[in-house]
Amino acid sequence: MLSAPVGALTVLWGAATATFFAQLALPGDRATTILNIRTGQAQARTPEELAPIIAQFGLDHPILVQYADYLGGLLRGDLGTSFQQFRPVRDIIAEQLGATLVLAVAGIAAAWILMVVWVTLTAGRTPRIRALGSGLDTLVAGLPHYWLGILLLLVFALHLGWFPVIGGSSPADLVLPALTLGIPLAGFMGQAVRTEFEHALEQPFVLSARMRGGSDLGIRLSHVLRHAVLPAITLTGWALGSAASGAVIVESVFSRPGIGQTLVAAVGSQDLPVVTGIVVLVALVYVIANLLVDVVYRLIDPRITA
Amino acid sequence: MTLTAQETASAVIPDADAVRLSVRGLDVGFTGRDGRTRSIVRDVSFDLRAGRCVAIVGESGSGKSVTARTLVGLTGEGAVVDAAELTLGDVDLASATRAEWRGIRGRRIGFIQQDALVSLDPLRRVGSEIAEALRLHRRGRRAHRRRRVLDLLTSVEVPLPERRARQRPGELSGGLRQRALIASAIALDPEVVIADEPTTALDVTVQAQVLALLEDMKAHGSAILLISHDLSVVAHLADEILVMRAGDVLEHGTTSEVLRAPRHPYTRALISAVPGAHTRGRRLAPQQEPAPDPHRVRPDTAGDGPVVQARGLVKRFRGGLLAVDDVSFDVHRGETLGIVGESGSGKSTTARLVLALEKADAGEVRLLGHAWSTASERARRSLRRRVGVVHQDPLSSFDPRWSTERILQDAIGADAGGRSARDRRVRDLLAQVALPESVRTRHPLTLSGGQRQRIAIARALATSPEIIVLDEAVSALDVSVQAQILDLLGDLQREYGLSYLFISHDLGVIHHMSDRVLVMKDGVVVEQGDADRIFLHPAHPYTRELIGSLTTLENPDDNGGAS
Amino acid sequence: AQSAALAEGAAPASGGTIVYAHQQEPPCIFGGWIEQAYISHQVLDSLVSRTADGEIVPWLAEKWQVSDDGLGYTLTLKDGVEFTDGTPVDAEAIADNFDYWAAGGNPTAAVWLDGFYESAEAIDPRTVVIRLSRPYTRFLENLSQAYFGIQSPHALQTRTEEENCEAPTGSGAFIVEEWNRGQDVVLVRNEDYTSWPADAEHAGPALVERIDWRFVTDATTRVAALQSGEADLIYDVPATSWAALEQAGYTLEKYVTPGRPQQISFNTVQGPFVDENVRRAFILALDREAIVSTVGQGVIPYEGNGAVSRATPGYSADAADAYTQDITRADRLLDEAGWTGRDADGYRTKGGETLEVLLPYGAGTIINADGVAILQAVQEQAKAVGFKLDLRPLSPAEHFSGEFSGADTHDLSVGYWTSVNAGILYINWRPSTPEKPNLSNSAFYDDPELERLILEANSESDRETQDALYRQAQEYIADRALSFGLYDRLSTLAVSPRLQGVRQEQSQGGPSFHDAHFID
Amino acid sequence: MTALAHPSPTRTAGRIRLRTGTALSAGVLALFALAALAPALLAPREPTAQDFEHALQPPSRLFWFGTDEVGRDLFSRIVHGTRESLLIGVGAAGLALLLALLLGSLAALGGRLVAGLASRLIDVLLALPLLLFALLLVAILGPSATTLVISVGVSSAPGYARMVRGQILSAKNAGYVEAARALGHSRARIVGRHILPNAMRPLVALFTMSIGQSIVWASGMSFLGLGVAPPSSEWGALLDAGRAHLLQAGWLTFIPGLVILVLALAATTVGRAIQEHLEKGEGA
Ligand SMILES: Nc1ncnc2c1ncn2[C@@H]1O[C@H](COP(=O)(O)OP(=O)(O)OP(=O)(O)O)[C@@H](O)[C@H]1O
Ligand SMILES: Nc1ncnc2c1ncn2[C@@H]1O[C@H](COP(=O)(O)OP(=O)(O)OP(=O)(O)O)[C@@H](O)[C@H]1O
Ligand SMILES: [Mg+2]
Ligand SMILES: [Mg+2]
Repeated sequence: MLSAPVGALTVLWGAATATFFAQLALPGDRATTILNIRTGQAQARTPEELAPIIAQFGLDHPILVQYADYLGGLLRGDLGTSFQQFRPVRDIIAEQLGATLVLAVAGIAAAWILMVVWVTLTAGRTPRIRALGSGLDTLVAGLPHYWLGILLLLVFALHLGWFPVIGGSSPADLVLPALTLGIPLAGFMGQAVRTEFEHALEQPFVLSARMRGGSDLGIRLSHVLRHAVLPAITLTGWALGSAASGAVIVESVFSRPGIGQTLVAAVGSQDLPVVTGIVVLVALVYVIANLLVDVVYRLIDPRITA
Repeated sequence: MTLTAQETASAVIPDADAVRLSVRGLDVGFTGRDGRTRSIVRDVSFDLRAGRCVAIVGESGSGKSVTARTLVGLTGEGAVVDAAELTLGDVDLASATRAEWRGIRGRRIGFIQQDALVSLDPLRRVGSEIAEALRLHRRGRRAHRRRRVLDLLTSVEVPLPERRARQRPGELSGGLRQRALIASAIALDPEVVIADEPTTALDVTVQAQVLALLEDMKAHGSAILLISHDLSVVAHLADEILVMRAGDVLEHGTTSEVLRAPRHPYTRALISAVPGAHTRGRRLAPQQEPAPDPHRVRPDTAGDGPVVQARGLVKRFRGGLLAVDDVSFDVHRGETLGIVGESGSGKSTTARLVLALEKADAGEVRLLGHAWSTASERARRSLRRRVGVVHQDPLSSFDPRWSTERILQDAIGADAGGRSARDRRVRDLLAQVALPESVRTRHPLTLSGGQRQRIAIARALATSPEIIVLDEAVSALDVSVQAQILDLLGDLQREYGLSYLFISHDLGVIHHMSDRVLVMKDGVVVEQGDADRIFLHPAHPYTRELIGSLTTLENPDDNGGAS
Repeated sequence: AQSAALAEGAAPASGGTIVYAHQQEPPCIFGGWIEQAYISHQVLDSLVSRTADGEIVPWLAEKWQVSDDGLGYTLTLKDGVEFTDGTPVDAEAIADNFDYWAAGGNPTAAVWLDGFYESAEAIDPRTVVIRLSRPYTRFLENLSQAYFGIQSPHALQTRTEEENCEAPTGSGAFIVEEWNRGQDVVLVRNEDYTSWPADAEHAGPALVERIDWRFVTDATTRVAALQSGEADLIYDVPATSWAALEQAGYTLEKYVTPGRPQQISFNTVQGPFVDENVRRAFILALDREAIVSTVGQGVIPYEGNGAVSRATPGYSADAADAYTQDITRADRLLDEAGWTGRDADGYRTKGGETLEVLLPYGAGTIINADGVAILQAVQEQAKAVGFKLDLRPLSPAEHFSGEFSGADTHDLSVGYWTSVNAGILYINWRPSTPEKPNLSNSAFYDDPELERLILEANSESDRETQDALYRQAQEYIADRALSFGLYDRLSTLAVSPRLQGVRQEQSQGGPSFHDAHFID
Repeated sequence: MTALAHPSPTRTAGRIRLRTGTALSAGVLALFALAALAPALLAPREPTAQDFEHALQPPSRLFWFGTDEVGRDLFSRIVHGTRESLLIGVGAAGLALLLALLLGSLAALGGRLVAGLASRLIDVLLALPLLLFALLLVAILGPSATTLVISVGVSSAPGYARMVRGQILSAKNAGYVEAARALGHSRARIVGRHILPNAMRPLVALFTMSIGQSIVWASGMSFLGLGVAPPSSEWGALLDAGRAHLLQAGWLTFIPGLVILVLALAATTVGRAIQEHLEKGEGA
């Protein structure tokens, strides 16, 4: 449905427009907020105080003109300049989105590994093991990120010292944040995959593979898994697309940079170009993630067409 | 079967008639959830010899597949297997370990599963499915395996093997899929081949090819266990026949003994229930009187004219496929029009056009003298109850949330009067299609294919229609039940003057039922006429080919030339 | 002057990187927010520095002279100091900075200059004269705040806003090397540093090579980072971790910020608190000291004074002690004020109207978790005398929009304002007039008498008299129950024993790393 | 006679276990319901009653779940917070599903234009970060349970809407719809009796699952300072408030987290059981 570039563009335009206008509903006056952030105070401001800021950012132009300017910039690939950081929004996002995507990809990878191992081991076994398997899926799917993150941090970083508490950008620093993000996701994917997995296990081709002399584990991995992973792929696309929102708590606990934090700060400081820019780029990630999902879908199940 | 030189060499049977697999006193049961063991198969004994074929026949659920699966140690979860003897050559299967079983499966025993169309992994290439057996048993390197796959596909007469090996099962027709499955089962030249219903759901032409293939394998020294519920199929291949019912072996003898001089009444019933040319106008099941339907009145035959009038129907699907091309026919009151043709020839599409479930690109259908295909759906709605339909895929035609009872009540609708009248009607309908009361509360999903098909028929009858479109309505039934249903349809027609549009790929059924026959190929009607005329004096070459490949019971001696 | 402070004995080991886990990340390094002051203090030198005992000592200004009328400040600059871009720190540069601040280059500095500053003029390369429109005795103290950090005018004029935001050019002990947004700012030693303040412990460039100024928002993570040795010191130590860290051998530093403490002021122009007695009753209902000592676990000091904190010169203990919990009196005052009825939940009513008051607060921005606990305790105690106190957390967007700062939006407002002296009173209590609105007056109490007191104090050159005037102003505020104190705002640090010489800079309490060094 | 011993794990044990699991979950839910309706029955103390003498007490016989920094009893607070938490969970899940049904049905059953617009809207909403929506909404409406319900509900709606659309589309093309048409049933009857009920089926499990998810989401909002106003003891807010004392009084964070987990687990388990029942039994 997003395969057409037109669809993708519509989504980007829609996201940008919705975000632009939604911010108009934010309380108070934008110039006041900008000034208050610069002083750390929260109070009303006099017109004299605000005049330079209004002039600087053209906040006195009619809103439609501002919108048209913004869209025009967007078409030229110019996302504008931050009201607070004075930097091009493109730079801000480039910096932060990368960090979030790295975390999201690592988290998704962790989720896949955990999910595949756990489902392969427990799906379609004795009722007791099956109950254990799906029970754990449900349990971890409901783990609050903060809770899980801080638990991992205290146990593995502080007490055992296996990983750093405040990481930088080395791979080891990514382990705990990725697990924090990945474990609940693994639970989610597990719930969906398990059903499919057990369904696929009962298909005649599985029996037919056994009749060729295949081993149980071999059949699970080489035949059954492939039939079961489609919902997990969808969830992966979703997780990638929603990384900005999903990772914000993890990033905060492990004090990593990230687009979510930037978004939170930008909404708080009414930094409209940053907010809109982030949303446009996040939507772009979403669109790309969906295109990838479609491609992977077709790789896994060639029966699926357009 | 074209064989490579190497295979021809190995095909020289070292010791013909040697016992490959021996079964004595096999009992199988399943332990249920309540912990009680239910006996499924009792006291089955037979020997599979090189170059010979043993067939097991019997109605659905009689334990044929269970017996077969037991021979490869895959009876199923909760199975309890007991046998006085169960040996494969020198191996005692009764004490085989998991690893030993894995070594036996595929290498010494090739198994062609019952559900051929879904027994290949739909996501993997056909080539790798076939190569899997080689890979699992470590036969050769990748390149060698690939060559072997192509040889195998060639040997099972798959055209363009290079291309087919790269395709996925879904891209292959049923017949090709069945052959690919056979190729994967015989990849390692197993000494024993088990073929469970290898021809069900195949067109007659393809069915004949598959049987020929098995015949060839037999000729090259394989010991074959053939399983079928269709006596006419086994008649040509088997040397010995076991007749099973409800887990018991009723009769065991050579093919000609069993077919010529059946000892057990069940076997006799089975033979006589096979529809065909010789059964036309006869009841197939020996029993009961025709059951009159009290809910029906005989329609007045005044205003005769065709009840269905189809003119120049054309249907083109997206992608340009011409599924139905200029099809015209009439169905008269009290008449059965049969439609035969290979898979994909446009039979179902024609039926759907007649039912106005699909919009024709050209042409018109008139129904009971009314404008039909050109009318609005609103206008059609009032007429719809006078046309019944049995869909080709009954399961998907039932709302999965609904029980049998609710499905039938929904079809009966308000016109059957009060609640108790409706309940009675449901019970009568179930009785008519020979279903037990107990299925009332069951969901179609939990019923067997045959039972589902009968519910679909009951639903079609529920509105007391004057015309019924039956698309493969009896294909999932075993002969005895099929006989009952065909008898029922015949009775209703005689009694109330119903008209049928009867679609089947089973020529015997068509010949048994139809007054007139329409032969379709690639969306075109190649021949149309009186049933006997078509079957006895086919005019079109395609019809001739079709009828030529028909296997019938009438010549049981004419079995494969191996022995 | 600085040579006196030179470390005697062995020179401390030089080099290494300090990992400092700070809480919040500002949008720019230099600006009017305290988070910016903390970090720009490392990069920019100010004209003067404030010592622990409140004395003003030379920094970029070597000496100074105040004219007799108190309106002219003649500052003599250190010789040969250069900004890190090579331009000299001369009188012209200082004058340019004053104009830059006043024009909004630093809005907080602008507020401090507002009403006093007139002009800055370079007399010769080393002499600059600042002219005030009215005397302001503690003017130089204000200049010790990092809002008044001196930047290279050349950099301000020639570089982009973005560059000046990311890496302001000063003459300080450290230079911004890199800012990994969302993670850390890396500061590198200014090898050519010559302008350390007079209260520095050693002469010469900073001892450590680098500072990794990390942003670690989660308090637990910060403490864990310190305990695991990944951070050498952390900012804002949670009260609950205080004792444990102290026991484990960490050095804990606490700086009580002068200026306005964490206080609650009443809306005196609308709602129930127009009535002075209702205001009094509210304060009397609370046992603030018990609340603060319970939640603060002895770490957070109770502050009764609603005008300035105990660390502020001229602090009035009397104003702080003006109210102690007296429920009987509170009840009586409310009865007298006509709030005699009770509704189903036990809240007082008058004419069918419930005694319901709204307190919005910036959640996570100015009120941290401890603060929220304290406010909830206040809520519970106010309930005992019949106040229905609604707490309304404000998201940062709401908070900074100023939407909840108007007189018609709330009954109570909570907040602090750091400052080095009681001059904050003028900012917080100057009456608002149509020509010269004062939107920082959160009680909306426009009283010329109070203004006169404060202005007189600000201009008074005799310390004793000045302090007395300031005290009078505080008591005036307490008497009228315009505002009451809750607790003192703290700047806290927990420092690893390996790291020595970290000072808390004495105008706002941030860390100062010039003297910091590792020991083995 | 030789006996082939096939591994035959008895299902019986598992079935009973599964049922006890469901029963246990149902019991837990009932307990939560009771806590929501009549918290005073279960809670030994007032949720806001302070006791400075007993601040930050670890769980004990007197204070089952310990006390917080002003000596409020965590157990009582959790019990009294149940109503709001359930309201958020059920409300957000319900709102999400309702919106999803609306959008999804429009996108699947509407005319060309309506369906196209609805589908695009779903796509755009999906592409917007949930967080933005939550942040904006809280900034506009202020933090409250209602805000949480709306923001969590609306932000999870588009994902569900897409599911609903898919479900309806596949139900629309199902054989039973055609069979119903062949029986002469009206379009309204077909949509009402077949398409919608069948499309709805997987939503039961989804609903119960998203109850837990919504509460988890709400706790995330509290983490970002966008939760409900104090002194509410909504669980997400409790979880977040405990953060400040994590190292010294971990129970203040871990117990509310556990409670959320237990609810999520119980709701999902019961939801699955209902779903299974619907799949087997007569559709409701
Ligand atoms: N794994 C199993 N567990 C329990 N019962 C089973 C199992 N497999 C088969 N059965 C039962 O054993 C009986 C025989 O089944 P089987 O599949 O052998 O029949 P069949 O003769 O092959 O029938 P069909 O012609 O329909 O294939 C049936 O009643 C079936 O329900
Ligand atoms: N909805 C559709 N869209 C596209 N192609 C279709 C559709 N329905 C049928 N076809 C194609 O039209 C052709 C005729 O199909 P039809 O179902 O009528 O065959 P049939 O004779 O009933 O075959 P079978 O015996 O397998 O049921 C086939 O090639 C089929 O793939
Ligand atoms: Mg079978
Ligand atoms: Mg068909």
